[in-house]
Parts: sequence; structure tokens; C-alpha cells
Amino acid sequence: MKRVLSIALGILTAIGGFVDIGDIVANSEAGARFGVAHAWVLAVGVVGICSYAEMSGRVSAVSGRAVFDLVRERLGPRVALANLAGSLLVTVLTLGAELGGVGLALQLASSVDYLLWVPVVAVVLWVALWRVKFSMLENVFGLTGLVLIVFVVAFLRLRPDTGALWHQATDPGPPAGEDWGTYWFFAVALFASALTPYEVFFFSSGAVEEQWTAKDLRTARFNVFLGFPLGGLLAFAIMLSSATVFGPRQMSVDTLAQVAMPTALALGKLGLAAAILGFFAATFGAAMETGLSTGYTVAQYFGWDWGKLRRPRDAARFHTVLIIGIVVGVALLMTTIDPIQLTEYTLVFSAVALPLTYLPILVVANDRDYLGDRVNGRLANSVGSVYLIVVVAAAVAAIPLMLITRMGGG
Amino acid sequence: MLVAFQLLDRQILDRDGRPVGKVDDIELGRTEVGVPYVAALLVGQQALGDRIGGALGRWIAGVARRLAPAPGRGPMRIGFDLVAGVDSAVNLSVSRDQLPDPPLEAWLRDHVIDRIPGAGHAS
Amino acid sequence: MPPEHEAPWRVSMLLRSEVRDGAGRVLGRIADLETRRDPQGRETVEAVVITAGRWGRLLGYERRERTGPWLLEQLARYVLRRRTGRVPWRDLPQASPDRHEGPPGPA
Amino acid sequence: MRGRGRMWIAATALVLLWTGFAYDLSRPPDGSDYHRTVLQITRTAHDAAATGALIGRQQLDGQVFGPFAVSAYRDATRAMGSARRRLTEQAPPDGTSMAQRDRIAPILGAAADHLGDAASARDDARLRAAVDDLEHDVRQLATLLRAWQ
Repeated sequence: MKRVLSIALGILTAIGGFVDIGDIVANSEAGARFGVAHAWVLAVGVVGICSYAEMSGRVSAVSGRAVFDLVRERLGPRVALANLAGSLLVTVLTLGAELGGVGLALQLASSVDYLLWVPVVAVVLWVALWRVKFSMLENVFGLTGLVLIVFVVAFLRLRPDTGALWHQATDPGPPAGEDWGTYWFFAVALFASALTPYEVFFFSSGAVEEQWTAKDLRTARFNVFLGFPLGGLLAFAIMLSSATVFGPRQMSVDTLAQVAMPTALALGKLGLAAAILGFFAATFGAAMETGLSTGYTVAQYFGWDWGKLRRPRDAARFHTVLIIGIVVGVALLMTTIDPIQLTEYTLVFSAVALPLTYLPILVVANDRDYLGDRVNGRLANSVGSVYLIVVVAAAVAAIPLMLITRMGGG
Repeated sequence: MLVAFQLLDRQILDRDGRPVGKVDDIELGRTEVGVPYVAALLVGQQALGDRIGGALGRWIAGVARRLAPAPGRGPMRIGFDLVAGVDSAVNLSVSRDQLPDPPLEAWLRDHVIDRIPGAGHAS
Repeated sequence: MPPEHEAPWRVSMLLRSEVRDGAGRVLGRIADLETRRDPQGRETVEAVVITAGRWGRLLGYERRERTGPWLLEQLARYVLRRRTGRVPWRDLPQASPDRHEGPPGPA
Repeated sequence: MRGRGRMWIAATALVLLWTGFAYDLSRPPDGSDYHRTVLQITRTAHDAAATGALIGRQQLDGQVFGPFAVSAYRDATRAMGSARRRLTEQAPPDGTSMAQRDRIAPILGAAADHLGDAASARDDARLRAAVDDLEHDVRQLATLLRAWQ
């Protein structure tokens, strides 16, 4: 049991990255419109986030410094401030979207409009971040989020046409009626969602909160190499089940209810209930992840005291930032902006902000002053360098693709 | 030691490993023959704002200055003789409690956070 | 000793300022200060690290030991350290935050 | 000085880009723009009707619970409403466009009615009838989509 709980951080981080509200819908939409022609993007994303999360976890465990410490230290106060502004924008927008996502999940269970749930969710989230132990939060929401495995079961029960799916996955490209621009737009969005900056902020800060030391490197690796692939698998299962159900019907997906339908179709009410519970846990977990990340990044940029291990009165600035983040997120939703569309925008912006976060990680992971003989090996460096190029390419392509394809609308 | 690389922008921790702030700037003294030496670490948004410069930097420094308990006191100074060692952080030989309270932290603690129930409990 | 009224120097004032040689040619900008502990235990400035590039922050690639991944090494070498040098402080007799008259000859 | 020059270039580029966008958004729609809009509307309506049909079928099979069906119908109804609104908002610029609009408008109206019937059906017989109608609408819309793409 202890083993299982020790990877809760990795699982929660991965869930926030791979199956938060935007990804749940984006994966389902990609599955409906393109089949599994984006399967390779998920694989590429999983390898990329594993590689960089492993580095940041290692740096945090050995040196006790979280990622935004490194960003400031290596890029200087000005560039780091630009990165802070960009990351904070992405993180707060995502936080707002996740609050809406929790509301949407509750709406599916209660038929009460999600906007009425949002303030309630926000208060519960704040109380959780104010009072509840970090390990408690990650265990409850990380592990409950795993209920989304129901999508794997549903996919298997739907008796899919595996031959056609295999063909889509191995010969990727847009099907008839879709163009390459839209295809690549989805590819960039799914890739960015796998590597969102707040994942490494959260994971490395969580490592500090859990007081990992060089002795916990095994735990850190375990977290990374189990948690993120698991998150990727859940995302893939959503894509697969959506491709199986909606693909033949030539249907597109843009609401959470539609995403859940394959589970009802395959497993009835019980499956549907599990899917909704999974949505709730995953989006709430993502809301916690993004909420805490706002506090982490600001506090680490300025060198303030942060974290849930301290009494709130000893980390007053950190807790104030958390409160502001949540309030801004709620205010954003109260404009009745569609939370799902909101995350689609944030994915594009986060693609742009990625390089400034990942570059310092790669640099410091090679620094012997920091890591002694635990610096990157050849494999970590090769993978890290290749991904740095990919991340830069995605950052450059994101905005033009968004404009050309009108947010993938065609 | 490389001052900009190893000191500037590093996290400062007190004797017990609690964060004090960042090395936002460094004050140099002059020896008898006029050679500069590292005299003190400057901590806080005042020093940071001055360093960032431009309109944004002036704004950051201005806000910090307004919050400061005594006007014109300048940023918080930590004498370099209090530094016990430098690794991934700058470690001090004193406790944070012996240093002046950062003004923003003190203000938010007294006016916001402490008024919320449960502020004194670690979770 | 600086006169009483003069505000103490800050490192940020020195960084990124120009260094010229005796003939007035720009050698580069200060990227870092190298210090050594003197007998009184003070970290005194031995030399300044200068670069020709405009990017002040070098991600640490101006240091002697090089360990980074190949890609970043190349990038750093190409963009940042095309001309990196070290000028001893004693060759900068009139250095001050606003006036950077360089060493008598190129270092 | 160099910094100022660069700033001017950046500012000019930004203004040009913005003007381009403004022009692109404000110029009167031509036939191909209208065609794209109609395609989008048809697709939205098709998805909404298909969602309604799917939900209805699952209700008949006892695979979903009430609140879920209510929210799903609500989403579909909202999407259908926005499709119909968009169709009335934009005037067709030429004869072909007009023909397209006249072709799609009655189907949208019928689909919206059937969606309402399904969402408010009180017994299985009515629900089954509404779902059958919706599936017919879906097939019609799919045919149009294939023809227009």
C-alpha cells in the first residue's frame, strides 16, 4: 500500500496534464474526427514529459530547489519575469477552466447548471488548499482519478474494429473532410497538453513538499515512469473509445456529456457513473495542481516562503496568491465563457511558453555544482535535446496554426 | 567565486533551511586600495525592481518602497559575513527571526491571512 | 574608499556595462565578476568576465568546465561566447558604474 | 537608438497584422465564405441531432440516468439553437448560397423539433418515435455534408 501511495504525486501530476477538462474533450474530439491518427502525439508527449519530469524531480530531490527557482537563476530576473507572466496566464486560465470542468462533471450528475456549482467548487478547493495535508490531497484525487480506467474497459467492451484503428495509428494523417492544418493544430495542442509547464512546476514543488532527498530518487523515477504513462494511457483510452463510437457516426465532440457516452454505451449506468466520478476527480485534481502552481511559481520567483508544510500565517504571500488565483479563475468563468474552449486557448498559449521552462531544466540537470555525479547521462541529454527542438518547433507553430485553422474549426 | 552566476538570483535560506528571499542584488564595498568586494546581499522587491529597470521595474520598486515601514530605508541588507556557505542556495548562519520581516509578508499576514480561521495550523 | 556621499555600488550597475581598451575600442560587456577571498576573508573582485554578445546571462556556459548537452554547448558557443574574455580588475583602473575606461592595452 | 528602431518595426508589424485581421473579419462574405459557414452549421446540427439520437437510444436501453440525459439534451439543444441562429444571421450573397440555405433550413427546423420531442418525451413510445425522427434527420444532414464537402 505504501508503494502505491508513494506514486500518488506522479499520478496526480499526470492526471492534471493528460486528463484535465481540456484534454478530456480534446482527446475525445481528436478521436471522433481523426480516429487514432494522433496516437503517436500522445506517445511523443509521454516520452517528453517523462524525460523532463525525471530531470526536474532529480534536481529537486538532490538540491531541494524547485523548477521556478532554476528558471529565475539561469534566465535572470527579466526573462524569468516574462516566463512567470506567461506561465501564470496559462495556469490561471487553466485553473478557471478546471473549476468549470468540475462544475460540468457535477452538472452531469445533478443536471444543475455548472455555473451554479462553480462558486461552491471554488470554496471547497480553497478550503482543501488551506487546511488539508498535501499527501492526503494527492492520494484522494490522484487515485480516484484512476477510475477513468473505465474508458479502457469500455473500449474493450465496444468490440472495436482494431484493424482500422491500427491502420489509422500507423499511417497517420487527416481523414477525408479534414485538412493537414487542422491535423497539425490538434497535434500541437495534444503535445502541449502533455508538456504543460505547470506539470513540472507542480511535480518539482511537490517533490520538495514531500521532502524528497537524494535517497528518494528511486521513488521519483517510479513516480515519473509509472505516473505519466498511466496518464497518457487514460488519455489514449478516451481517444480510442471516442474513435470507436463517434468515428463511424461521423460525429464531432465538444461537450463533456458526449465524451462520457461511450462508457454508457458499453457499460450502462455503472460505467457512466464511474466516468463522471473520474471526470470529477481528475478535474478537481487538475484544479488543485494549477491552483498550487500559481502560488509555487510566484513564490519561487520572488524567493518567498511557500508550501503546504508551513502554517498559512508563515507563508502569507503564498496563500494570498492562491486566493487571488482562485478568485480570478471564478471571475473568468462568471463571464459565461465556455470552459472547454478556454482550455483550448490555454493549450496554444502554453505551447508558446514551453521553451523558457524546459531550457533551464535541461541546463541545470547538467550542472555538477547542483547534482554532483547525478547529472544527466547521455540518454537523458539526447532525449532532452531532441525534445527541446520539438518544443521550440511547437511554440513557433502554435499561433499560426491556431489562426489558419480558426482553432481547429476548419 | 563567480558573483553573478553563483550568487545573484539564488535562493537564500536561513540557519534552519527556511526561505529568506532571493539574492536580488549585491552591494559592493571598496577595500583600502579601491578594489570592490562583496559586502552584502540585497533582498526584496525594491532591489529587484531597481535591477529590472524600465517602467515595470520602477513600478515594482515603487510599490515595495511604499510598503516599507520606514520610507527611504532602502532594501533589506544581509551582510555577507552572515553567509555560511553557497551551494544550490545561499545558506545563512542566522535564523530568519533575527532578520527584519519582509514588509509585504508582514502586511498580508496581519491584514489578510491571520484573520482567516485556521491560519495558525500547519496542514 | 569611496567618498561618504557616494552610494555604494551594486553588482547590477556593473553588469552589462561596456569595457573599452586603451584605444577606446569596445572589448565587450561585463557578464560576471570573479572574486577571491582576501586575507581579511572578504570576497574581493579579481577580474571581470566579458562577452561580446548582448545576452548578459550565459546560463552558466561562460564557466571553464563544460558539461552540458552537445546542442546547448553549440548554442552557447555560437550565440554567447563568441568572444568571451577575462580582464583582471587591476587593469581597469578607472572603472566605475558610469565610466568604464578600460585597461591600458587589450588584455 | 537601435532599440527604438526595433520597437518601431515591431509596432508597424503589429499594426499591419491587426489591420489584416480587421479587414479579413469585416469584408462582406462572398460565396465561398458562406459555403464554409453553411458547412459548419450543417456539421453542428448533425452532431447535435446525432447526440440527441444517441442519448435517446441509451435512455430506451436503460443505460443512462436522468440528470445525465437532461444535461446532454440541454447541450444538444443549445448547439442546435446556435446553428439555427447563425443561419438566420447571415444573408446568402448569391443564388447558390440561397439554394443551400433553403435546402438546410427546413431540416434544421425539423431536427430542432424532434430534439425537443425527445428531451420532453414522457414515455418510451414517444421517445422511440422522436429518436427515429432524429435518426432520419441525421441521415439527411450527413448526406448534405457529403455532397457539400
